[in-house]
Amino acid sequence: MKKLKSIQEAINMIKPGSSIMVGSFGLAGYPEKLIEALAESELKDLTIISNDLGSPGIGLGKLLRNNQIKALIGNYYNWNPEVAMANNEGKIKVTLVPQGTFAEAIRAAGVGIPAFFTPTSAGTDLAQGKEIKIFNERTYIMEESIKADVALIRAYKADELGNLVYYKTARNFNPLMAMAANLVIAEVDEIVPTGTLDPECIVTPHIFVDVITAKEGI
Amino acid sequence: MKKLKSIQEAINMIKPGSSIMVGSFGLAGYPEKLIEALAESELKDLTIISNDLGSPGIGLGKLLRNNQIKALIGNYYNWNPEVAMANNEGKIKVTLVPQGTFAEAIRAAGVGIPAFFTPTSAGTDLAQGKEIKIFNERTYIMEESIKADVALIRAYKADELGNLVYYKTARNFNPLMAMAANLVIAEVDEIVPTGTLDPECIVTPHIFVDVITAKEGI
Amino acid sequence: MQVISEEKAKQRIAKLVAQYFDKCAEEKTLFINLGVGIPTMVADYITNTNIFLQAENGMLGVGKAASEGQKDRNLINAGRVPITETSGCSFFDSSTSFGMIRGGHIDATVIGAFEVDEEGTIANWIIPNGKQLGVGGAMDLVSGARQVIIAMQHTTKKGQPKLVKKCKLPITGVGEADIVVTEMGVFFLENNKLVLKQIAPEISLDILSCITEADFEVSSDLKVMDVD
Amino acid sequence: MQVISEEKAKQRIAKLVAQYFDKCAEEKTLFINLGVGIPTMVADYITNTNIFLQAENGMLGVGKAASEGQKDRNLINAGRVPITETSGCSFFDSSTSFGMIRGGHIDATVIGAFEVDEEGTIANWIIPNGKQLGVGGAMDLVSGARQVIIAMQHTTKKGQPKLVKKCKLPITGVGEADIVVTEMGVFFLENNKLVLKQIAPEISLDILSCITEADFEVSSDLKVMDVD
Repeated sequence: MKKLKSIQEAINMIKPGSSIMVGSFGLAGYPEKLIEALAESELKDLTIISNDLGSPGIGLGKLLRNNQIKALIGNYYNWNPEVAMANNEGKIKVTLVPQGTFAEAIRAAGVGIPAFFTPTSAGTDLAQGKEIKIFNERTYIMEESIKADVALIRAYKADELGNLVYYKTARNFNPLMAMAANLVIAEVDEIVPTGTLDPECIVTPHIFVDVITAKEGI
Repeated sequence: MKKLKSIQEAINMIKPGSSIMVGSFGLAGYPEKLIEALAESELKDLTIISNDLGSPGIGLGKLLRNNQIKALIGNYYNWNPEVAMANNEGKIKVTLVPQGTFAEAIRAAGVGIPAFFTPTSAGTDLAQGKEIKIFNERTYIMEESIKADVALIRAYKADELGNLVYYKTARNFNPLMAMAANLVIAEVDEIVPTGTLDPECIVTPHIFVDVITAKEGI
Repeated sequence: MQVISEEKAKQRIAKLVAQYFDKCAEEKTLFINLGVGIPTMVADYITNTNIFLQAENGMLGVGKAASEGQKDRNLINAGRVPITETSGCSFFDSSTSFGMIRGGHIDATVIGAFEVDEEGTIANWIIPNGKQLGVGGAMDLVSGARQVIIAMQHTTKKGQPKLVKKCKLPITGVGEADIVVTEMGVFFLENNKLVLKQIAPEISLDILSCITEADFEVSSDLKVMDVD
Repeated sequence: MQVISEEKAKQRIAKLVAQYFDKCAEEKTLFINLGVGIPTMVADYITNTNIFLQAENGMLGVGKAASEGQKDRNLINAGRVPITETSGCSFFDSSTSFGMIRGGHIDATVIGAFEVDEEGTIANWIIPNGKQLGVGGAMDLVSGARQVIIAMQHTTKKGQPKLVKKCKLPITGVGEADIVVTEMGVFFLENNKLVLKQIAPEISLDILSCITEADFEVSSDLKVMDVD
C-alpha cells in the first residue's frame, strides 16, 4: 500500500524543470486534482507533453496562465488560443507532433523502442530535418520516442497494487504515458480491493504505476 | 452476420503458397479446428508465421509432417525437434526472430509502421546483415514489420460483429496477428449477441476481423 | 458567387458524401473517420447500418451526438462533442486508435480543407502566423485512411477558389486526396487528374470552371447532383 | 569435479538467487522474469511477498505451478508449465509483455546459460548443428531486463568450465550479465570485471580458480554461502 499517497505528497515528488506527460484529450480524462495542485505549486520551467492544453485558464490551461511552462510537446492547441499567443511572443517553445505519431512515440518510449518509421507528415513542414527512408516505394519519416520525467495520468479505478482500468474516451493517452515516464502518478476515481478487477480487463498492469492518488483524497 | 462461416468455408478462402500467421504459444491459444482443417486440405507451400510449431505431429506440427510448409518465421522450435531436422535437411527455410521482436514486428505491420529499432540481438548472429543505428550511445537493430496474407487466430468469445475477447495466456500473439494480415479468420469458443461484451474489455475491435468461425461448428 | 446559402451548401456536401458511403456499404462493411465541421454532419445523413464510425480519440462505434441530459464529458468524439455509444462499440488507447488509421484499416476519412490542388495535395492544418496552432490527427488521417474524402465549400468566404492549381498554404499530405466534394461539384482524383463526376443543378460547366482554379476533366458520365 | 549432487547444486543456485531477491525486495517492489530450468525453481524459495513474477507469454502475477486437478492448458508460463493465478494478476498480448521487458520495467531476469565470459557476454540460445532451433525471448530478456542474473551449474556435465574467458558459442547478448550464480560461487560483474562475492563452503579459492576458466577478482568482503 506504499503506492497510495495524497495529491500533495504526489506533487511534492516532482522537481522544478521536469518534463511532465499529462493524459487527456480536451477535458476528457485529465488528472484534475493533480493539475490543480500543480497549478498551486511553485514548480516552474516545466515541459508539458500532452495532446492539447485544455481551454484558456481551464485544466492544463492554468499552468500557462501561471507562467509555469517553458515548453510544450503536443499536437492540438486550437482549443486554447493562449498557446499560439505565448508561442508567437516567444514565451514558450512549442513542438508540434502529429497526433498519431505523438501517441506512437510515447508508446515507443515505454516499450524500449528509440525510433520508428511512419508515413505521417512525409513531405510536410513537420518532417523538416527528420531522417527519411523508402520502404516499398513509399517515403517514411523516422520519429524518435518521447519520454518524460513524470507522467500524471487519470484512471477510473485502481486496485491496491496499482492495476488500472479507464473510463470510455477518458482512456486516450493515459495507458501509453503510464509506460513512458520515470515517475508515474495516477489519479483515480476509486480504489478497489486487489483481486476485484478482472485480470482480462486490466489495461495498465501495476508494474507501470508508481503512485496512486484518489481524486477525492485519501 | 456475413462474417460467420464454417471452418471449411473459412479454410477455402486460403490460397496455396500463402503466408499464414497463426496465434499460439506452445499449445495455448491456437485455432485447433482451423489447423485441423488446414492439415486436411490440399494447401501447400505455406509460409507459417508463429511463435513455435507446437509439438511433433500435434497442432501446427501436423502441417510439417504433411509437407505443407515451405518456410517458417518464428522464434522457438525446441518443442518440436522435427523442425530442426527439416531445416537441417533443407526441406524448409526457417527464419528465427527473437520473440519480442517477432511480437513487435507483427504489431508494427498492423499499425502501419514498416520498421523500428530495438536493442535486442545487437552483436549476435541474428543481427547479421541488418541495419544498425546508435541512439544515446547504445546500438540498436532496425527490424522490419512482419505481415501475412492470412491470420488464423483463436479467441474466447466473439460478438456477432466480430469483437473479440481472449482467455488468460491463450491471448499471446492473437490480438497482434488480428491486425497484421489481409484476411483475418478467428476461431472462437462462443459467439455471443452484440452488445453483451463490455466495450471497455474488448481486446480486438471488429474492424480487424474478417471471418468468425466457432470451434464447435455453426 | 453564391447560388445557395452557406447552411444549405454544407448540408448538401454532407448529403453527397453520405450518399457515396451508403452506396459503398451495399458491398462491404465500412469503417469511417469523420473530421470536425461539415464531415461531422455526414453522420446525420448516413442510412446504411453497415457503416461504423471511428473517433481517433479512442472509440469505434460512435453514436449520435448526446442530447442535453445524456452528456458525459468523458464520452466525446475528436471534436470534443459529447456523443453516445452504439451496440458493439469499443474503447482503446490513442496508439491503437491511430494504429487502425495508419495501418490502413479505416476505409475512409472525411475532412475539411483550406486548399486542395490538382494533384490531390491537401492543405488543412495551419494558416501561418494565425491564432491557431495545431495539427491534430490530420496528417495521420490523410496518409493512413484508404480513401481521403475532402468535404469543403467550393470557395472561401471571400469567394476565392479552394480547388487550386498548387497549394500555397503548408500542406497536410502530398497527393492524398481521393475525392473532393463541394456544393458545386464532386471530383475524383483519377490517374493524378481531377475528374468532375457530378455538378450542381444550379450552375453550368462554364461557371464551374470560372470558380475553380484547378484544371479538371469532365467525366463522360457526368451527372447532375441528386439533391432535394 | 562434483562435491555436491546435481540435484542439490540446482536447489542451492535457486536458493541463492531467491535470497538475493528477498533482500532487494525489502527496499522496493520487484518485478521478475524467470527462465526455464533452474530459474523456475527460484520461485519456490522466494519468501518476500513484494515480488511479482512476469511470464513473457503474457502474464503478470504468475502463481505456483498448478496441481494435477488445477491444470488449464491455456494458463501456462513461458516454459509451457500450467501455473496458477495470484490476486491482482493480469493478462496481456505478447507485444505488451515484451514492451515491459524491452522498456526496462522488469527489474531482473534469471536465465540459464551454456557460457558466460569475463565481460558478461552470454551464450545460451543455440549449439550449432544441434537438434535445437530456437531463440525464444532470451535475447529480448538479456537486453531489456534491468538486471540479468545467470543461474547455472558451475561446470558442464563433462566437467568443462562454463565461466569462460571468451564465449565460443553463438552469443545471446554482449556484456549483459550482471550476476552469475553457480553452486560454487556468486560473481558480480563490476566495472567490467567478474568479482567473487560468495564461495561454496565445500571448496577453497584455489579449487574454484581451477574449475573456472574466466579470471575473476575476489571481493574484500568475500562470504561463504549461507546454505543449509
